[in-house]
Amino acid sequence: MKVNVEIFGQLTEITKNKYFEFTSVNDTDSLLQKIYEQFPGLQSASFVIAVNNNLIKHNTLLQDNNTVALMPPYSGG
Amino acid sequence: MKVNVEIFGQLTEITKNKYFEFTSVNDTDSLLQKIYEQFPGLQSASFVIAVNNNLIKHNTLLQDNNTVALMPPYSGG
Amino acid sequence: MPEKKIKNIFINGPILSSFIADSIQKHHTKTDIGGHSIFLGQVRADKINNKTIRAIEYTANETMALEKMYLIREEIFSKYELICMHVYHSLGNINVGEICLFVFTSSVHRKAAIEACNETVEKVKSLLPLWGKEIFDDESHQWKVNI
Amino acid sequence: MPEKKIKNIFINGPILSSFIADSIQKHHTKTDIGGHSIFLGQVRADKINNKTIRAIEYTANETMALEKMYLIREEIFSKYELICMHVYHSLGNINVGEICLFVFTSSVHRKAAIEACNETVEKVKSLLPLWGKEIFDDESHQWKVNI
Repeated sequence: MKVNVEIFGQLTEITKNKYFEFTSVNDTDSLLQKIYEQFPGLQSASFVIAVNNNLIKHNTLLQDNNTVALMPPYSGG
Repeated sequence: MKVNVEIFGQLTEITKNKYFEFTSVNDTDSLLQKIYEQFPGLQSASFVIAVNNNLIKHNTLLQDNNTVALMPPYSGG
Repeated sequence: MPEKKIKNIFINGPILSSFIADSIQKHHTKTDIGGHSIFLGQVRADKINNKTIRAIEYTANETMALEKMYLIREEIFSKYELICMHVYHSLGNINVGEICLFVFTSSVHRKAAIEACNETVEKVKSLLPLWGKEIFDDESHQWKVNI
Repeated sequence: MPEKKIKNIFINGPILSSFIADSIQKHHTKTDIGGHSIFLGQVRADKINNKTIRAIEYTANETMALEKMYLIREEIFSKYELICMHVYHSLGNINVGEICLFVFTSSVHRKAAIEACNETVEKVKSLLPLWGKEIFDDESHQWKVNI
């Protein structure tokens, strides 16, 4: 099982890249755990999470090929 | 002594003309009296009066060559 | 005492979109501006008793309107942190679908521009000696009333 | 169920005054419109610690932004008596003095257009997943924060 991760805004300065793939993650909590291990700087960053373009507030089960977006506070306009 | 009178908006439909001259009027009340005699239809019309571009609320003394404007409710925009 | 600078606001005929574009374009050099607020009044084809308005013919007491607009401008600038403000009103025949009023305010932060624009529109409509004669498609007419 | 019509709002690069003029011009055939309200966001040359912003580079989660904009549009149309509404936001590099946001609402009576425009601007700024990277004149940068 594979999960696509997309990083936005200032978070890309911590992750350097915008797109990542993670395997062997069942839910967003375990995905975040792996992301934090790889990019400790994200732990102090502020962001919301979307799974397949839907914002989530709680731990959410992931399915193969889901896309998870990490989005810092919006600053359009 | 001569006073210039300028008529605006829908009031011109009653007076037919836009510019008038009146003589032998000392103040706006006596001017209005003369105007009403000439155009009785104005008596039931709603308007404000300006003397030399200043709105007046009470009877006002007139001087030679003053301009008195009769202006119905504004409807710009 | 500084000279009282009366700005003309009147345009003969409709306010063209190209004129609005030029006005916007001129502000690109003012790099302290963060927000512009614009109001445009457009002549409506209102239907009254089976007749339809085809145009409004605007007249004004121009001298008094410009004097009053000067005072409104002073008041708005003293009340809001504006960078600039432009007001244009048509005179003469304006067909339905055409623009007869253009109010344009700019500020560092959007709130001032937006509030100043709204207040200026209200003041222009209620305080400037302007009259609209609504011409119907059968060439009869009635006089516009601002509610 | 009617088809959900997602409208694109993104423009690569600045929003030109000619584009705004075209948008206005297109409404001259809609003779039920009496008032248009327009908000324009312009990139400011803010000075921070002796450095001056020379541009903002905008990026977005485009799919999510368009989905969200669809919902905002639905909400605004259900709340206000609007005839039409157009929203455009720039992506990519926008220099100071250039326009990055264009919100345009139209209604029979001005109140609806004005209030809908204001509310839409607030929602666009707070609810659309968009990010501005502020580029200084020495090529360093900081990320825009919406207050």
